[in-house]
Amino acid sequence: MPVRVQEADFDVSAELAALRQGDARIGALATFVGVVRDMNDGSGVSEMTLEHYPGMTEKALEAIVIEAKGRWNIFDALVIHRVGRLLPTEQIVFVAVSGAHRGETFAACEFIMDYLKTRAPFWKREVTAEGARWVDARETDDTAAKRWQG
Amino acid sequence: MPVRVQEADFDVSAELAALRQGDARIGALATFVGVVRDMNDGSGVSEMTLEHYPGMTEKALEAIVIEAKGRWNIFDALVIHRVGRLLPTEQIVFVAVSGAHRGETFAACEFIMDYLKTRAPFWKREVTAEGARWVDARETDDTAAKRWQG
Amino acid sequence: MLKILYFASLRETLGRGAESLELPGGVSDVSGLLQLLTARGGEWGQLATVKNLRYAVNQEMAQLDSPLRAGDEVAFFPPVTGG
Amino acid sequence: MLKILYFASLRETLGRGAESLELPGGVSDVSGLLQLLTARGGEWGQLATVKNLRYAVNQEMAQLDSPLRAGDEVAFFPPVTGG
Repeated sequence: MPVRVQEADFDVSAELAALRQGDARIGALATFVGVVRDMNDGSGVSEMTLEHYPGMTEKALEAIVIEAKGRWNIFDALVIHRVGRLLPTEQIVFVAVSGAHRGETFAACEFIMDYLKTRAPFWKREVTAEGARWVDARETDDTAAKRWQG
Repeated sequence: MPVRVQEADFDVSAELAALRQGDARIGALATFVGVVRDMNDGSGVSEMTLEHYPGMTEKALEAIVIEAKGRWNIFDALVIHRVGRLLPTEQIVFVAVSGAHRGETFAACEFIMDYLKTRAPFWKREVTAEGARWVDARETDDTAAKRWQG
Repeated sequence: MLKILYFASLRETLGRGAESLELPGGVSDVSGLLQLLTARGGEWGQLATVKNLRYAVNQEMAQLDSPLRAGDEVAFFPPVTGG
Repeated sequence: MLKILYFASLRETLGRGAESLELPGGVSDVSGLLQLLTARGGEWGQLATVKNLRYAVNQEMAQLDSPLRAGDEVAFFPPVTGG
């Protein structure tokens, strides 16, 4: 399964080993880890809760991975996204892409993150000194996703 | 030290933890791992030896990291490059970039790899069924590096 | 029957995460369902005013004119913010 | 004295990785040193014919007209292929 939604943390080295499965055709692994920051939109963040739409989330992530595989000559991709309560410095999301050459793995990895940010049904609720708030979608994320179109 | 040249293997998770140092401003970690493939230019590769220019290599890598920090709003970067004898599926190189937002970490990570490929004095010697051979520089690497200029 | 789901800030405002509803005769698409729900008044008016409301039908992103049939799963939610 | 280094395929062809050389009077840049070395004949002719020969002076990439002074470390090598 190239896609996992889970409360548990993940270990990057172990996930990379599982993705590679000893495949000696692989020359390049591009990865991304998203992390909880202690600051967002000018307010200190003490914790965060991630809500998702079970079922649709996995479908949306799988569709993104399939689209990436269609666009670039890559071997495989893995997406792990955590849900539930998370504290600053905790890992939120992991994307890893394997391929023969680096250029295609970089592009596919960034594409998957950009599409995940705009197409996968996750919602962040932050706790700040001023209280709890739902995080607003960023226009920059829409702009990043639109780069890959047309 | 953001730059290391070593014979020993590295653990991606441990290196990421060391790079992060618990800094809660970090929201994004883009990384790249280069791996020995068992095939190159149509020939099976059974092993590889990496030669480097001690002293200049570290300076060249440090200069690349400094240039990346000047171009993008990132917090830190780490480059590890192995030398000596390596077998297929072994890790060769690791680049990791930390920042607040993903777009700048992706760009800086790819930039560092592209410049490393054309500016850091490493040379690969492959052992194939037809004998040992020095790997030729790729034109695609020059093209990739030139993207970042002017 | 339709299964209707609400997520995130919308779930909180409406005070529920899910409901089941007999598909009324005049309703044939997402737009019709939205009008029906909005007409409940009170906090339901927010469905008409919330910025960038998103809809999914059977777990696929949908449009206002996406058709609805008995048995469909319809979801309403704000723009996504994961990753 | 100049310290001269050779790497990779060049080191193998020339049969040495390093040498020390008194900087001759007429040599003031990388180009002059290359001519001097090439004039040794035999395998040294390769320094004139190798494709995309690279040079570094004191561990910085250099050009044919980069100046040389006594005490400099000069390196010759093929295009790099790490990563």
